[in-house]
Amino acid sequence: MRTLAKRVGAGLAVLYGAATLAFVSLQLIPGDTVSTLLGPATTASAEVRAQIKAELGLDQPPLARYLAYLGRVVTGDLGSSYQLQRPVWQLIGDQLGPTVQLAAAAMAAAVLIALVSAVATAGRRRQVRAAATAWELVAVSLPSYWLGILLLTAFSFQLPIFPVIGAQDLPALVLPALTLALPIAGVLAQVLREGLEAALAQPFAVTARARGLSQTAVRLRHALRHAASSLATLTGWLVGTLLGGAVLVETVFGRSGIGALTLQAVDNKDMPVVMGVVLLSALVFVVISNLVDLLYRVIDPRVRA
Amino acid sequence: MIQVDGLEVSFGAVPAVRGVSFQVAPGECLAIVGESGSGKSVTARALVGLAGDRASVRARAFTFEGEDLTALTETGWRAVRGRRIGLILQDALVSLDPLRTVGAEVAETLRVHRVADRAERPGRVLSLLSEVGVPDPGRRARQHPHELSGGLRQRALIASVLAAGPSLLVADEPTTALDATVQAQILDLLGRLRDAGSGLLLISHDLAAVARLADRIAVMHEGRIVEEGTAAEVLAEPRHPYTRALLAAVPGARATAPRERGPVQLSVEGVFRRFRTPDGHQQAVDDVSFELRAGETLGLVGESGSGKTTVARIALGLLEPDEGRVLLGGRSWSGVRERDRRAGRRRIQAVYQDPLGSFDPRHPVGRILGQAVALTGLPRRERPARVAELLDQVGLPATLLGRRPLEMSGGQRQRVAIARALAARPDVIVCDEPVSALDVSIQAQILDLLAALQRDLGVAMLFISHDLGVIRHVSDRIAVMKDGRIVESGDAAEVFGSPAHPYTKELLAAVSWDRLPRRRPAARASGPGRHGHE
Amino acid sequence: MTALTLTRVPGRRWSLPLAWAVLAPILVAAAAPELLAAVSPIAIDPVNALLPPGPGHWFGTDQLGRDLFTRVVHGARPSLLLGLGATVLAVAAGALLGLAAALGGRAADQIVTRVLDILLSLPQLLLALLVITVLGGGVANVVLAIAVAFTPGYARIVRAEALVVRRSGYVEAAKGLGLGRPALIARHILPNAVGPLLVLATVGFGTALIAGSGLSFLGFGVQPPDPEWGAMLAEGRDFLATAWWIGLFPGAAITATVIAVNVLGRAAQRRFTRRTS
Amino acid sequence: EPSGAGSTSAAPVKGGALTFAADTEPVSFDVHVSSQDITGAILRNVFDSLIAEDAAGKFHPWLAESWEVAPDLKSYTFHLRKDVKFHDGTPFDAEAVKINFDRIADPATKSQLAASLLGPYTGTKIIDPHTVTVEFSAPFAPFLQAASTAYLGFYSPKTIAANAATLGSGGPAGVGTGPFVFTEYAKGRQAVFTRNPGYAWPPKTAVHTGPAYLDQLTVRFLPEASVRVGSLTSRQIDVAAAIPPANAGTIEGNAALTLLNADYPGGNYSIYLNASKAPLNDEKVRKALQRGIDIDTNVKALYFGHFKRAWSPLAPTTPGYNPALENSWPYDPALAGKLLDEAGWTARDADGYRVKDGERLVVDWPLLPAQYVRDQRDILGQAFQADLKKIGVEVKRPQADIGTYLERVYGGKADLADYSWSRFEPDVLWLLFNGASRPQEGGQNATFLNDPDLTKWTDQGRATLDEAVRADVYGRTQQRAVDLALVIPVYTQSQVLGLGKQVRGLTLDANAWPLFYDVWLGKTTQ
Ligand SMILES: Nc1ncnc2c1ncn2[C@@H]1O[C@H](COP(=O)(O)OP(=O)(O)OP(=O)(O)O)[C@@H](O)[C@H]1O
Ligand SMILES: Nc1ncnc2c1ncn2[C@@H]1O[C@H](COP(=O)(O)OP(=O)(O)OP(=O)(O)O)[C@@H](O)[C@H]1O
Ligand SMILES: [Mg+2]
Ligand SMILES: [Mg+2]
Repeated sequence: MRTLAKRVGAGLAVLYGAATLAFVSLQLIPGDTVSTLLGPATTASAEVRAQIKAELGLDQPPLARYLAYLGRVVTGDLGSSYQLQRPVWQLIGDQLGPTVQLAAAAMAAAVLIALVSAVATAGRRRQVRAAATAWELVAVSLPSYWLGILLLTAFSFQLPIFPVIGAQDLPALVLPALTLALPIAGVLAQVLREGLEAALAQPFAVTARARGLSQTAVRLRHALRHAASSLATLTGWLVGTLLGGAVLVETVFGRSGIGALTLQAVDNKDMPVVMGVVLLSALVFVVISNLVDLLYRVIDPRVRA
Repeated sequence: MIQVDGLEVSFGAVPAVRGVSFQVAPGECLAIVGESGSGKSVTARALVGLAGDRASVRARAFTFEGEDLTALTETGWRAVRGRRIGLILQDALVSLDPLRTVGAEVAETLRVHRVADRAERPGRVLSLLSEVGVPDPGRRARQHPHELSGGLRQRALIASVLAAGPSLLVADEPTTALDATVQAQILDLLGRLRDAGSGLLLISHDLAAVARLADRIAVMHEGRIVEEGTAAEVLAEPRHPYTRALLAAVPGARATAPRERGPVQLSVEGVFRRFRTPDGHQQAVDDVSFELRAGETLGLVGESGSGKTTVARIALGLLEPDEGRVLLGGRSWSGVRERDRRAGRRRIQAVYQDPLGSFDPRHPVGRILGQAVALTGLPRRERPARVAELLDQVGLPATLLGRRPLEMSGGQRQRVAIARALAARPDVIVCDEPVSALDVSIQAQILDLLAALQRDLGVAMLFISHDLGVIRHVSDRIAVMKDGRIVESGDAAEVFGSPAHPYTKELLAAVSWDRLPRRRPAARASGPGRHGHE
Repeated sequence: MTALTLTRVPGRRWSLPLAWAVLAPILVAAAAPELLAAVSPIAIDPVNALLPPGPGHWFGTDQLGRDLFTRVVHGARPSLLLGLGATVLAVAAGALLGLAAALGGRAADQIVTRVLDILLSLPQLLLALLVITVLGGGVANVVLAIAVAFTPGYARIVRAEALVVRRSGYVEAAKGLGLGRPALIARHILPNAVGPLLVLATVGFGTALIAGSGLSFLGFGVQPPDPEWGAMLAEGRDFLATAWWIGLFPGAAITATVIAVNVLGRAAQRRFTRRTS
Repeated sequence: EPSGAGSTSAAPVKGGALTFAADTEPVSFDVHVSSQDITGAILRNVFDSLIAEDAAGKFHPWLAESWEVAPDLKSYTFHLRKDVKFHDGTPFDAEAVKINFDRIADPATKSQLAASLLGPYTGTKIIDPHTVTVEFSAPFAPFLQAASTAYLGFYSPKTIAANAATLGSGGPAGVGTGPFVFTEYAKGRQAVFTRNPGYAWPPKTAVHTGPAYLDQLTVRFLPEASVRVGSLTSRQIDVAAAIPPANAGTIEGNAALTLLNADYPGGNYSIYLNASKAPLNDEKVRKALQRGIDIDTNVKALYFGHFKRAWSPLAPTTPGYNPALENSWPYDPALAGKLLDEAGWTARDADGYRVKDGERLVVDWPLLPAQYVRDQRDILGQAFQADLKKIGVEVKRPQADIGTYLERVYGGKADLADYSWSRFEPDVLWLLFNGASRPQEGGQNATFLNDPDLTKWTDQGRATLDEAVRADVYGRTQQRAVDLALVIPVYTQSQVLGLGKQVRGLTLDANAWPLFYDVWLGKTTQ
């Protein structure tokens, strides 16, 4: 119970910090905030500018604005997008689905690819490992937008297998998910293999084989669980990469989602939305890392002690 | 039952085992002894076809219960492993999968060899666990290895190895990581199994352990069996020089008579120390007092976790006691500010159990010793000479100056650690398990070195160990610790001769002194000036 | 840990020399681009625009007729500087924060870990975008943005490392010898806590290059005329169908550099762990 | 004349769905708020205007059957059609016009463009249910053109009452009178429109009458050019906007595809010279810059002939364009050098740049943050930089965030600024050169010069509907702006559309945006 309270407290602290960070960023934008919001190509009149200024509360002192902002955030009001004229939470809510779909598909694909690559090659001959390492390195060092464009060119434009168009159906999810998944799979496979090899090098793995277990059985029944727990430390990175990668992938494939929303908001200095996305990321991170922590406790009984 | 002839194992071009032959009969215990790296474990693993992926294994003959094992395929081996030959791995404490319950591990053997069907398994697991002497097996089976003490873990491991009823048991160092009392229990268990008709191949570097159980002893050295015979023969009449050296290295009682005592250098008075633990507090040190005079050695002995290291750290001024005080050379040593303590630090120095961990891994020997010398305030130009002198004192060649800790052997490292402690010309040296990580033969060299240095330099020494043999070898006086308290103390001879406290009695009973010959004084010739060659 | 090693990392006999062979010309290009390509990388020649690779223009030309080989060669320095600059900044800031947390007492640790928690809760790209939203694009800002994005990760590693080192036997041993706190930090804690980070940073270097390219793709990156690989690659995507060479060569340069540096970094990591554990 | 791709004799077929890929996505779908071209272009299908303008600049009836302009140009009276209904069934009437125009003018709407199209609007008077008078406080000639744009289109009063604040977020709330109904919007992905079956009030400029042919129109947002082109060549979409000139060849070479090229009207992409401060307050120096850039070669190289080089600040398709300027100021580095010599910039420094009184001839041309850069203008700028270096002028291109950029350029601290401004109306010249169009106050006159002639002429232009007068003053404005070297016109932006041959009847409106009302899908020619 106490640990639960502690966790919730820590999570709230992170959220508060993220909110503050977002607010401070807005304050740091140089130049006149309203002009910046409007961008270079506009004929907005002085009246309109004053209206925007008042609406964003920019005529108030920063501290008052900060407190008002926090007050609104606490009551669940993330404000309204200036550009899109909709409550931020509604915007985010609308865009969450496609991104979650993409991230989940990518995560599943990445884990699957990484598992196959790692389990099949851990502790094997040099050539086998070198080949696996090679593809992983290439996957990791290829900018993902390029990967996306290459995949599209190959499997949508040249060979019409996967459509770009029906962006929300399953076939159209394949390429974006793969684009997002491959670099992640590269990293996961490396970490998994290291974990597997470390586990296989442990005496208990030899003991298990001395009991009469086959090599494969040792990998699957014993080593994999150890390797999986080494993945737990990657949670933060994973969440970040999935969300960050979504920005690139959604742009390349013209998909809806938080990434596209973020990009548009950053492009247009739509700070309420940027702040909302920052808060959302922090929330997702806090929730997922706590879930993984719990899961980790299930996997590794030593942590429970 | 198992017959091995001309077993050779090599890793790439490096031979690890070079033509080993032996045999074990049912109900017989063959012990293989030898120093670290002599090829014992590789031999053991080769017996179940697990010498490693990169190992090439050859043998003139290799039969088990009449069957030729040289031509066995992987599938064939799987039927042998666990079912007919059981292997208890060297690293007992980490040989059970930490993520699975003990019961699952035992059940796995049953499952793999289809010894019992799913419904029968839980019952079999319990009976196996209780067979090997695990109390309350129902609860233990559901626990994970980390929730079990070392002894229980070792027993659970043995239960998992015994599950499919192998007729030959290969036990690789089954007791190394265990406390003396627990060691005795495990050895008893193995003895019972042998008596029940199993063949037992016992591997160890610990002659004391071997002496207790083995019918025959084979001595391995650099991949070869250099001597073999009945236990009595080998122990009493070692033929091979290496065997003799090995036996000579087993520490005996202190040869020199207690010396005249100097002034009190260190006194620890009514010290308490608690640590916070996840579930409350742990009283690590509970009202400990002792004093240490110039030129004498106080041996502090006790099982793991009894608070020995904590006492040492308090004495060294690295940890503040909750209560009580420490005086160094008559002056306050505890409860003072770190700044005031720094001047006195050179008077009390330490040699740690784990020399590797006590050196900055990036620093070469020259820098390690140079730093220690610099702290004594010696002018820069005189330092190299002093470093050379120190190296010579501990019997190391100057060529070692450029080596980093990882590039030296355990014995060499420990000598460097001693040299570092000597650099400040301290009045007191605290040795916290300085030899427990070392091979017996190297252990002897280090112990001799310490003794000689003490004799020459007249320092006071607080010597901590869980190994009674070692303690008995070096100490003038002995203090026995249990659960943070000193339960008994007195002159070494007294304590060993007529232990008063039940715990001390138990400790002493666990060690089979009598099966070992007395240590020959000849081995004491080593010491300062002799160059290490380990 | 034990002699019982069934599996061991196989020695990579050819990968190290290969990595160096790949890196050597790139380093030369970064140090003295004139040696490899004498023409100015921004000299335009519209008549010869979009020539495919061939004699005269080994990597072809871009839409303004600039020689791509020259641009890739001259792009080495800004690209490496971007990666290096971001990495150095991030490592320095990370080391500072991490050490402050680990050694600065409870309050400092609380504050720094809280701040790190917050920064770590945000995707790196979002952090970078936030910085760029505030500061705008351009090389310096991109470097800064990537550095900010990478700092929390590094800081956490340094903190964890420093906590381990602080409790290590050798620090206690040095204290027992009478070493003062500043000397302890300078001689033992700092080098041992930051050491592993330096190895990690080689890998981070490649990541920084890719991150820079991603920002260019999103339209926030380095702007011409500096021929920076990431920006060139991002530019080349529009020519995939018509002039593939515009994207291919800078892309290949990035990938080759990243892989080579990765290989070297891992080798260094292996050596480091071999030497210290 | 922008023309359709389907001038085959086959009779139009009803039905089918068409997908159009746009390169940008509207930030706001509220035509009254947004200042984006794309918003107007897409929503043209949903919103009708009072009147329609043809490619020649002539006005035709649309929702208004006829109209009268008061002689003082301060009020316009429109006689509305009586059969027009919004998608929600509400009739379109005078009340609706008033509600819409008042909404635009209300500062709370925060209109970024439409309000300026209404100029000095004071109110709308309802004469009878189908007659309105729109009134202004000053003569306002550009109103007719403004009234023909989608930005002054009409929302159903019902939806304004219910959804005023959320119209920007698109979707079915965007109820208009047009040939298509806004049925669905998935942000970041697409907007879907379906045929309005009751549509019977197309403008005179349209080819057919009655409902649109297409069942459904999907606008897919594909910001990546390579993806747009790839989707088109692989026939996953029917029409793609903004084909990069580099890829135009691929489409032309594809038998199943057609390329449609139409110049944008309005202000060309030009460089504006800040004549309010040294060194560009010297006309000779400005002229030297104008003649020292090899615009022809560079524009051709970068845009493969798909964008024409410009001679006037006004695009050729804009009414009032002055063709006399063409070829009147060719690339002449020698002349440029001479002009600079005359201006006293005779000495050269070690780097080859000109010096006067120990100071180098430097012009400051801030670079827009990358996300605002279009058409590789940054690269074109590099070419210009190289050209000017040849005549000894150093061009500095500092990079900064948008806030700093706006402060510098719109605060008059920079020497050069570059932008284009599309609009089918020569009144953009007012925005670009009138002394009152001060950038500090939302204007766009980055020359920072209040030239009495330019100001007078552009004021006159917006105060008359007399074609002759307008042609005269706008012609002179263009001439003088170029003569004074206040502007260096660079190129005319062009809409490069790629479409499958099955798409028939596609025309581009005066703003060079595709019109889908007349479009039908023929048999796919493979
Ligand atoms: N997998 C392996 N690859 C390479 N060399 C190995 C491997 N396993 C063991 N060796 C080497 O074989 C030799 C014998 O090792 P082994 O483990 O049998 O020694 P040991 O006698 O059991 O020593 P200890 O008492 O330390 O356990 C050593 O030099 C060791 O380094
Ligand atoms: N820093 C610490 N924090 C918490 N508990 C500690 C700490 N140091 C020691 N302890 C606990 O205090 C008890 C005594 O530990 P200590 O290290 O002194 O034992 P020891 O006799 O040296 O054992 P060993 O033979 O295993 O070295 C143990 O239970 C240990 O877990
Ligand atoms: Mg061994
Ligand atoms: Mg201890």
